[in-house]
Amino acid sequence: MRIVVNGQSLETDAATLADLCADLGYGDAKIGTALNGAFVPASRRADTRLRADDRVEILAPRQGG
Amino acid sequence: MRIVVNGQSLETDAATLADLCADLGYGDAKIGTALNGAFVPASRRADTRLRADDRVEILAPRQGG
Amino acid sequence: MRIVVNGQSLETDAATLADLCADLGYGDAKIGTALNGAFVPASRRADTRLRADDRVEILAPRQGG
Amino acid sequence: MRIVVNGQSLETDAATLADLCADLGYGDAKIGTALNGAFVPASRRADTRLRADDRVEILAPRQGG
Amino acid sequence: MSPLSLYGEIIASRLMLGTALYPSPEVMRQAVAAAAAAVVTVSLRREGAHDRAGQTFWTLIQDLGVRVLPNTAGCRSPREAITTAQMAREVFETDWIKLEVIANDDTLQPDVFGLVEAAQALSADGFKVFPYTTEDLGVAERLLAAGCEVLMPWASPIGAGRGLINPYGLRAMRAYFPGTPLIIDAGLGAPSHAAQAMEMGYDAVLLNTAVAKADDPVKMAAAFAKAVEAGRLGFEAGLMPERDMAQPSTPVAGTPFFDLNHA
Amino acid sequence: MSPLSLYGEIIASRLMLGTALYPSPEVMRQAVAAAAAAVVTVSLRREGAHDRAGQTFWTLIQDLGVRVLPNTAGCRSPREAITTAQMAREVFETDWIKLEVIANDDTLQPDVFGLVEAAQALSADGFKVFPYTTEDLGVAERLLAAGCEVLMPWASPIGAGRGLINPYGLRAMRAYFPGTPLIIDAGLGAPSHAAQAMEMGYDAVLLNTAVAKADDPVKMAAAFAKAVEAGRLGFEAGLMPERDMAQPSTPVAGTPFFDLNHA
Amino acid sequence: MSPLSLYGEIIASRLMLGTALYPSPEVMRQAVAAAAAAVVTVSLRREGAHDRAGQTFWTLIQDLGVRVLPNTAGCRSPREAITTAQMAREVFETDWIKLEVIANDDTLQPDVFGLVEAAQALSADGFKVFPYTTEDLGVAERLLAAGCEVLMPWASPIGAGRGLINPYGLRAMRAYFPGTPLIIDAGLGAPSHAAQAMEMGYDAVLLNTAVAKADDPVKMAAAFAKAVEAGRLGFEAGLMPERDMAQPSTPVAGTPFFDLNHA
Amino acid sequence: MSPLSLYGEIIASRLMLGTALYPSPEVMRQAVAAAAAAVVTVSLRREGAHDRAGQTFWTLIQDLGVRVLPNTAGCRSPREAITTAQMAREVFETDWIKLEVIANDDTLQPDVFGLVEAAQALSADGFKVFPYTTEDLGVAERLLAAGCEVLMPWASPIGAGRGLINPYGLRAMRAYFPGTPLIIDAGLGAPSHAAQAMEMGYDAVLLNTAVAKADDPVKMAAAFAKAVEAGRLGFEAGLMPERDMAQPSTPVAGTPFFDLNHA
Repeated sequence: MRIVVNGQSLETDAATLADLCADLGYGDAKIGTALNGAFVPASRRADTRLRADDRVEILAPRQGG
Repeated sequence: MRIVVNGQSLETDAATLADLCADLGYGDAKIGTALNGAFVPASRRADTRLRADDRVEILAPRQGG
Repeated sequence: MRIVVNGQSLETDAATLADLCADLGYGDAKIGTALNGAFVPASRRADTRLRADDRVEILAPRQGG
Repeated sequence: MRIVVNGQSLETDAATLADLCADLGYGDAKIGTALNGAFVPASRRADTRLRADDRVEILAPRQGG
Repeated sequence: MSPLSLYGEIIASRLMLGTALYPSPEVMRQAVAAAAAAVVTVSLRREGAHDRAGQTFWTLIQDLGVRVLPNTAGCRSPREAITTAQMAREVFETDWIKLEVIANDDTLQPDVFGLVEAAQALSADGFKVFPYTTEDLGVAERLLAAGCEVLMPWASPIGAGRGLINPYGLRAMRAYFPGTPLIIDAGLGAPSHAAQAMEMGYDAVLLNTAVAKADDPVKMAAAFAKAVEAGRLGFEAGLMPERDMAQPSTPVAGTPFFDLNHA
Repeated sequence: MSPLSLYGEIIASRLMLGTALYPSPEVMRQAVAAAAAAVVTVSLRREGAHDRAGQTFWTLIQDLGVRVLPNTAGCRSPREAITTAQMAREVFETDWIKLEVIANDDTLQPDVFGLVEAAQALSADGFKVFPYTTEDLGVAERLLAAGCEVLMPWASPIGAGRGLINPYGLRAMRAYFPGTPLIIDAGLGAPSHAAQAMEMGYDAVLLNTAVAKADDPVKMAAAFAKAVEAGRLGFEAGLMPERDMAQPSTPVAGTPFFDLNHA
Repeated sequence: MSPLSLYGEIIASRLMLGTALYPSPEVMRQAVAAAAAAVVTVSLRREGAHDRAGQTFWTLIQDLGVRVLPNTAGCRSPREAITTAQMAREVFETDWIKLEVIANDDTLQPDVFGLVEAAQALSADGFKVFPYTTEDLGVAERLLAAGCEVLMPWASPIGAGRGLINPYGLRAMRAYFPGTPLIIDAGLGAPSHAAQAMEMGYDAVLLNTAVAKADDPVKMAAAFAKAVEAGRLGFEAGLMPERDMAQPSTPVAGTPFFDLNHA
Repeated sequence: MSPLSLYGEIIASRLMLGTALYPSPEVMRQAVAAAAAAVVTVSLRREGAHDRAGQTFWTLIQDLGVRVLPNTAGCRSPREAITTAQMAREVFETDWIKLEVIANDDTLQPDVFGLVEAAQALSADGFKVFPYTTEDLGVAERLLAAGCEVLMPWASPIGAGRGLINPYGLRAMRAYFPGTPLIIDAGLGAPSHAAQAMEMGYDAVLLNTAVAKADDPVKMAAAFAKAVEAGRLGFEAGLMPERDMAQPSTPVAGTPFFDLNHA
């Protein structure tokens, strides 16, 4: 199915948000995740199922003012 | 019954807001009325019944900035 | 002899400032004159003699702020 | 004779500015002197003669901004 | 000067005047005349049964022959402001309302939350709302979305007379809303303040204390009238840009050079 | 408005205008009319023998029917300024002279030493000197001692259009010389600047660039005329004092209290 | 200097620093050290799968040994800000959040409606909210009511470097909330701006661009550190009142009088 | 920070302090220490024969271990100032002199004519003159021509504490004399004023009242010391330019977009 990750459309087989992060290679990177505008804690990624057209944000620390 | 008119407590027999205005002597003065915080148009004063503890405001034109 | 008029060097035969103004064609123009940095009133131009290297200013009304 | 010292009129027998300072008791105080508006260096006090109506200033260090 | 249009109505003067604080009704009347104001602000206050003060004041105002803009001065909540506005519409027979919802007594500044809420309700109820607001652009956008077609930002707190305390913010507001009538309301203390606001492109000014509390209110009204015209004309005429350095006005070409060494 | 008297002469307008930098002589003529200026400044510049530019300009000025105030713009030394003033007196047939002795090109600010020296010489020679000076009080005292009966402090550098860059200093100057006619000369950029100067009690303003370089000089001249009147009237009417806190204009007494809990 | 307490925690420095816009991470590191900042702001941004930029930055920040204050920069709605805050809490392991809800791109000013809504939600969710707000007192009261124990009003728009564009308003805010920690956030351009804010009694300042975009950011960080201390000490030491007139510092008593006529 | 050189001497601190108006000599001593001042100003006043106040004060000053800069405070004429300077040179054993020739009591501003005359005489007599002057560029040029190698323009009148009342003029002065040591003397009231002067590139500041009349002079001295360093470092570090519009500090790239309609 096609979903949107960080604004980029992509094809994925991942069933859950945890699978997606693993498939994309984030591994143990320090990231935060959101699905369709709502925060998904790391502890909930494994039971957060993905659906076609879902919009995922994967964010990491950056400079800020 | 006792009601409050313009912040002053008074005893009245008036059944309606129109009666009250007449009893108090406003006659044809250029006034606006409110009952318990809500505007009462002149056309509705005659069928606006008063109850004990009602709070009436009777206002007139004044200087403003 | 050579003199300088309004910053321009020129050759003249004029004996006096009045002659100079006439020779140059100022005629009855509304002007003021100075010789070597000093004011020369119109009434004194005729008896103000010129010498080589003299510096003459001939000024007229202009816009000012 | 009468002279004025620091704005106060006084009677003195001192012949010189040095005598005056000594008579008044300035001793070795850290002072500067002026006579009639002109500075008199310490080295010149002994040969600076006083005259009636002289005006002497004797100044010392003070706070300043 | 170009005409001013507010809620589709052409207003003949860019100076609006309050009617309070004058030494006497007669001085007020003369001040309104001297200001050539086309709009004056009024309020509603409690009327004793036998005062007839309201009627007397109203007659005076009607004789001025100007438009009235009732205010909701003193209201602290949307509910109070809405009720006051409804009463004013009936009494003054106008759907124009200068909407004030006040946040605190120290600054008398707008409570922008209450203001937007009341503006929404009143606009929906058919009022033509003139909201007394700040230079906050986000608040201004919500007021426009609520139906306001005019905004009235403050210059400084009511009665403070300090003039434009945040010219940068007011300049940004003017630039951000090029097509919306913007009226400076409150805080002007001197004619030059009014001229400055108009030069920045504000469409009109509304004031009261600076005129009413002048030593000579009538003369001060005339002063502000001229200042508003001056500022508007200046805006329309296009101000020269500020420069960092001096630049001669008198022509430099043809400057005489008096050679003093030669003399 | 009270009349202005300079060197014993009543001057009908408190706005004086320069004649330079306009897009055309006709625009200048209209601007002077729109400003209702009673005094205009002019200069002397080198004239080619066959130009007759001077004559043309002079005719134009005479047709304005206003007083001329010749300047010594561009002069760097007392000697230059004195010679220029003497020539101007003959050419323009007036003993009025706007005395400029310039210190440097960056700021075109007065050389106060040269200024006082020239003012002394010219006053002694019968001139009525209008010295272009700064807000320096000590210099001002020397100019008065030299015979000047009018002072013309700058607001900001000539042509900079920045308005009153040192209002504190100019306020001090006004307070220090309550009886001397003080005219703000140079640096005004907007009508509000002129109004501000007049509100502070300055007697008149003289400007050129702000009008001549406006997009519409004639309209800007009218703007400044109104601003000067506005400021003067404001001064005469007595400005309200600034306050730190807000103060209601609409009466507080009689404010309704809508008891919402009760409703 | 007295210590600063925010949400019950003693913070060792009254200067907080942003981490963006530096020429290099190393310069940023040195600037934070030179500023002796105890709190730095950070953000969350999209991370590509193989960048590991976030990890690198995070390691750098952790090595600084300072507290982090994550922001919600770029958020336009309460919903976005709330989600970002929740992600930041997990990633940065802190319940502190600098809450920004932006109204528009021109001024990046707070959308005060969205701000209050988000502050309520986040406070209810256990966050310690540092709201980026304006000098609006009514908005400030709602933020406090929402649970905020610190307020962060702007000085001027983010990145504008104009300093305190509305000192009157900021002074009123300080006076109105004497017991609330108030931190100036955004718009400071020069050390003197920081000193001015601290002299007015503000508890701390937060800045970024003025340091990061200086020619020498490390030196500028030191400059701001000293300015903040200077301003705070000045506030604690009690500033002299301004006077209208001069007053000699050197004693007048004992001034010599050199009688020159006599000489 | 780069070192300051005055008349060929390296001065270890850019803050100079007056010694007058303190609650006690001990507080003065501590304030000088807290300021880390390397130069203090002193005066000469009439001494009664048996006072020995001068000796006591002088011992106190010598114990400070700093350079003294005697002033000619209170002098109204070149003659008085010259005599005072000569006495000071002998008493304080220094050829440094802070030259004040005062024009009037209201503003205590320099009499620029007397100042230049005295500066010429004293420079010719071997003094190293520190003239207390205004921001007038023409006067400054004459002071330099007279032999002064340092200029000390005022910020505002002595003791007024108003800070830089003419920042435009002071900025022009700094630009006009890029190579001359310029010290702001008089009128600073708050540490931020000192920082502002230093950021503009002024080489040092001299003050007295703002420290001596603070509630806590010693703490205020420390505040000014830090402010002067802050301003100098800021100047050396290169201030960011002011901008008209906001500009984000937090990176825009990578900003998440939470599609709320989709949610």
